[in-house]
Amino acid sequence: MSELFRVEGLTKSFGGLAVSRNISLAMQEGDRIALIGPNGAGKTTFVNLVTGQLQPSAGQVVLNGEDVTRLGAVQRVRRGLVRTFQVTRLFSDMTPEEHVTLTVLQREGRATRILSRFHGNSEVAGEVETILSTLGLLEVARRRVREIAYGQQRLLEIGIALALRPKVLLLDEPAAGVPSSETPRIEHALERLPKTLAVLMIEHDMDLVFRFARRVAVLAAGEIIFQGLPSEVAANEKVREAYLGNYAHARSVA
Amino acid sequence: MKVAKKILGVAVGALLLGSVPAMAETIKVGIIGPFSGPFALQGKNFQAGVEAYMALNGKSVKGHEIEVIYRDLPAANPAQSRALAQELIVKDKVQYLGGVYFTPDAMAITPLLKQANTPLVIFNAATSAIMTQSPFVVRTSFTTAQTTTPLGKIAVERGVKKVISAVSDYGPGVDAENAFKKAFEAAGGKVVEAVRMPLNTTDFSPIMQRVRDSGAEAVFAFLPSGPTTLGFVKAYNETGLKQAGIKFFAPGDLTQESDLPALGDAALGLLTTFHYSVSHDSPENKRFVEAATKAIGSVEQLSFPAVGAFDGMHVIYKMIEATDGKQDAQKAVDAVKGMAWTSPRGPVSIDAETRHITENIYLREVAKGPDGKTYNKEIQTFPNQKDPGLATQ
Amino acid sequence: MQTALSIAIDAFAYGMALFIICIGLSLTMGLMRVVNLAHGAFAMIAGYIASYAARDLGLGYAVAIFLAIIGTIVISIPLERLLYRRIYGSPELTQVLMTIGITFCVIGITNYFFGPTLKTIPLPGSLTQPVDVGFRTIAGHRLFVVACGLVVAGGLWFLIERTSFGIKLRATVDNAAMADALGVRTQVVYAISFAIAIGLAALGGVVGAEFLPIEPYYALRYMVTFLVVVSVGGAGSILGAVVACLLLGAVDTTGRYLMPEFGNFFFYAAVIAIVCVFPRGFFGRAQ
Amino acid sequence: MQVAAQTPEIATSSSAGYRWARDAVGVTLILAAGLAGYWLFPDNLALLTRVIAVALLVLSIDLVTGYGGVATLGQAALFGAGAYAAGIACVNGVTEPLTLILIGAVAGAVAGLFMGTIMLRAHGLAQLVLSIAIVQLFHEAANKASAYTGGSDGLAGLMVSPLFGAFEFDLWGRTAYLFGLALLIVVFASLRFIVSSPFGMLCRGIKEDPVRIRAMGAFVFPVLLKMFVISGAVAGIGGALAAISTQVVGLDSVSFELSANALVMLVLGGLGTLYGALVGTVIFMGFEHVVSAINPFHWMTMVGALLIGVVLAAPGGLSGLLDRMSGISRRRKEKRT
Repeated sequence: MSELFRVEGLTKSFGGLAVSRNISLAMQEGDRIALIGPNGAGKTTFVNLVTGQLQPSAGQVVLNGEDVTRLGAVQRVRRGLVRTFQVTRLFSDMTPEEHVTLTVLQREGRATRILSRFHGNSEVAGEVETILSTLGLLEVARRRVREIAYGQQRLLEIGIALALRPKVLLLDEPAAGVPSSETPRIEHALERLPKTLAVLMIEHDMDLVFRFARRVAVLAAGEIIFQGLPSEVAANEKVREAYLGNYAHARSVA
Repeated sequence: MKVAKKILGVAVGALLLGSVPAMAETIKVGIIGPFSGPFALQGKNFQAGVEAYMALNGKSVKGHEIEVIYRDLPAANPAQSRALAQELIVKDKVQYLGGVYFTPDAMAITPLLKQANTPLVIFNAATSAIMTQSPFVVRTSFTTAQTTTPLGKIAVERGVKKVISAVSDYGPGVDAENAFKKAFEAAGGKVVEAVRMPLNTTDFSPIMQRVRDSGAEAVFAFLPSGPTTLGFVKAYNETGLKQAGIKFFAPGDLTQESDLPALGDAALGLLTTFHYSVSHDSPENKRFVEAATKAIGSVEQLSFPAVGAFDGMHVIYKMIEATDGKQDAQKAVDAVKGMAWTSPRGPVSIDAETRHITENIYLREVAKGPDGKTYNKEIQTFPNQKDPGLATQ
Repeated sequence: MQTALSIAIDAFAYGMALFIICIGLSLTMGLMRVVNLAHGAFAMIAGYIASYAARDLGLGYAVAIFLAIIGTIVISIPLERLLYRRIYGSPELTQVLMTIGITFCVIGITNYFFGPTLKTIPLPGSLTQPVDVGFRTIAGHRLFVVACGLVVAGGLWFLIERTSFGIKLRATVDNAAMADALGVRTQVVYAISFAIAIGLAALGGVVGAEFLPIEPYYALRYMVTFLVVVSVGGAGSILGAVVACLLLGAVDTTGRYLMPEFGNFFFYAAVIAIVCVFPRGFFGRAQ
Repeated sequence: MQVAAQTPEIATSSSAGYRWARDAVGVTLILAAGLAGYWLFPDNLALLTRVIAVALLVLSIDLVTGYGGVATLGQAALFGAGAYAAGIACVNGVTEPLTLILIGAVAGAVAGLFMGTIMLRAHGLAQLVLSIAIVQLFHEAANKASAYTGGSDGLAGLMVSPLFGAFEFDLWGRTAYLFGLALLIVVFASLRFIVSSPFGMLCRGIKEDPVRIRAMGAFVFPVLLKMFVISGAVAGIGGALAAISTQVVGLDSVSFELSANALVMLVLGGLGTLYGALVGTVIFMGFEHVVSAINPFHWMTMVGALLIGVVLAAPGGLSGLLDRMSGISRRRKEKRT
């Protein structure tokens, strides 16, 4: 399989404080990588760097063979590098249907059109319906977002991302804040992501990680300290150190 | 379309017929002025002038009751001005329009007059050009050029050769600058520098610095009455220009009586030319001041717009008398052309050609009265001044 | 050279006068997050009280200032209770609507009771005398304004940075719910801050009356100036307000000296330039 | 709900139809109200025409503020640009009213482009201050260029030819009013169309969360700039209408005061619906007119009290109040089906 996406030596410091250090990572078509790490390891910063919300101090981001490091967030999205947000960023007065319709129209370059109507646009309605039904959101398609359950809002985040037909998808804690009763629906949605899509998921829920990911990368203090198969993670010394270090030290001091 | 137009025509005709009053009906006069907002004081003076006139001369002419309707136009706003005038004419059926403080507001009303068959008597708005807009306009106030022009000669007579002019950067300010420059240079002086200050200037010390640096022997100033005047005069004193012997000439707007208490001693010795001083010594003025004070509440608030309104009402009364209550703008205006009378400000007349008032201009000096209050003391009279702006056209 | 120095002194005095009038608004907008367009109305109320006390009652200038501040705060208390409390945390435009409404009311009421004339606050003799500073004279009250400005800036800095009230205030501003949980009586903190801001407005109105004369339309006439100065400085920042006032005072004064007919162009062009470079004002807090 | 899940397309079109019908009813209501105004207040047509001109200005603010999330206290710059452009054209011999409106729209759009380019560099309070600075600069420029604009004396002597060569702009102001009403209807219908286009939806999104919009792959700046240009055209039409109906253009048409008043009217009526803009304008100006006629000296207190009262009773603006009521009834209806 061809390499779709690669970051190399990605580094970001705020003042003197390095929050991402020399991160390198590559993804192929259909990849399913989980990026895990303790709180404050710099996971969201990493996503912001990759998607262009932040400019790196050093290193580069390559998408489909093109260096996109100097491109803005919007340009990267248009090239197929799409993210979701850890805390949902949705338009509280719009419906899921409107969200997805807007996204599809935008993808097709029709979102800035003045001389067509937004609602009742039959050309995109089919696609919108497909996306919503894949995610099980059809029944709330016409409700305002602020009136639907948080789990459904998380699904809509994914739906918006899918509507952009991404090549690489960065999921920032897709299950964060969702009550455990609703987690299966999210998991279900994740399973049904397009096969060719390269997905990088940040997640805390290890069960989800192990079921979803074919590879795992561990980020600690801004550095990738491990990349490999899920089954190897638990056994890795560095990872144990990163997660359990404090306790280990505590024991040795005592 | 044609039918619609015909119906419209009939409706218009009916409306016109309807608005011609029968004998001894109430005649309405619409007064537009700034009764609220930043110029509320001037509007109040309109009202005082009108009420004083009606108190002294009765509320009816030849048996026609006169009713005054006030409409508020807080700041220059031609669109609102037109709307108010239109409503007064069409809805309230006034036969005469009066008042108007700002030039653009008058400009917005003039196109209506012919069709409305209504004369407009301007109590204030002081730009020459208004009079040429419509033959149905009569003005009883002054123009800036009219009050300013005598200053040129006065300055030279007082031994001043070099003057710096400092005016607010708007229509009347520019008029004043031009009028003064023309008169002063004709008399042999020289305006060494002409400064135009933005209207919203609050701190005038940089301007005073410029006055000082210009090497002029006197400053000619024009600012709209109110807070800016206060700041300007204070800065003139505080920056030591007064002590340095730099003279101060201005049209009377700057030392209008209602601002004098606020100016206090700072204003002492300022020389201004104007058509009216509240202190003018004549029996007519005494009666006027008494009546107007009653209307406005306190003599301290009384100032020049009141006399413009007072004489404006006089003109309107004469018009009503001449037309005997019939709505006939041409006849009304013709009746007051060339008319002369003794106003509280002194002898005045309406110029038959320009329909603008001919009046005395007085040189006044701000002095302290026996009661310790400052007032404009008339020290020289320039009789029968016409508006030079209109005369040259 | 002499002229330049002279202009500099004028600019400094004008800047300090702006500061003293605007700093109260900066606090309300920056710390309490209320766009209080009625700020000028309170300054004007204070001016009327001081004018009444000094001119009509013949009380001293210092007494008049004191009475004006106390009086204005007393008048503001019911307004805070009944009206302002409803708009803490409301969208800015709602606050604009409310405070413009208050301003209209105050203007109308003032006009009704006190008439539309200018009101002066007689200065004591010592402040009316021009003071000779070597190469020129400067009005005594200008020096007084400068002194007041410095005292206010220093006092506020001390209050906010060095006292326990300041700590509570900053905590409340950053996170009201958290401060509440920690036992800070946020309602009281807000009320006191509001009173301080009003008191500053009052002081500014009275002391600055020589620059911005007191009349009913005061609140609307200078509203733009207040808003511009506060935003350029960065709402809530004392240092920012000082810098903005001095800088804008300097631009204004120099502009009016060099090219008076383009004075406003200079001023607003400077504002546009500054805002484009410092979108949050000089020392604005992140929003 | 089952039904909806099976045949979403029918539902979609019916929803679109519902929106269409709602807008059609809205526009018809405005037309009816406008005509009612014509018959009920035949003597106040100049005032009503002024209301329409200002309503266009308020609508234009709603576009950038209510839909784009950019608060402005300088919209009169665009209104004034339209008014002066139409005025100057008229004085120089272009007297056909529709052409003048077009000139006003173009001038407003150009001014909008300029204003947007500057304002969109900043956010929040700084943005508001930029808008103030710009309108003050426009005001100053209009004052300075008195050779063209008449300065503070106003640009007088606009002789507009009869509309379609037949209807004079006369004292009674019938032509001006009906012309204005027609313009308002056309502009309003177009704006309803625009805000319910994908572009309008995108703007609403930007107002709520520009970061999300960027993450959808859409640029924010050009979209808002486009909105500014449209808004400028609308404001310019309002200005041109004011110029035509008044036959004078004054400096007040590029003033901060007009901008601030218009924003107050918008907030009073409610943001982001376009209907609110109309409601706010009519209520504010109507109220002002009535109280200032009753007491020309102290009416300001009453207007102030109105504003305070509205904030206390309906913080979301008057149309928000209406919306809440209609929302309740709509939800009830939805429950029934």
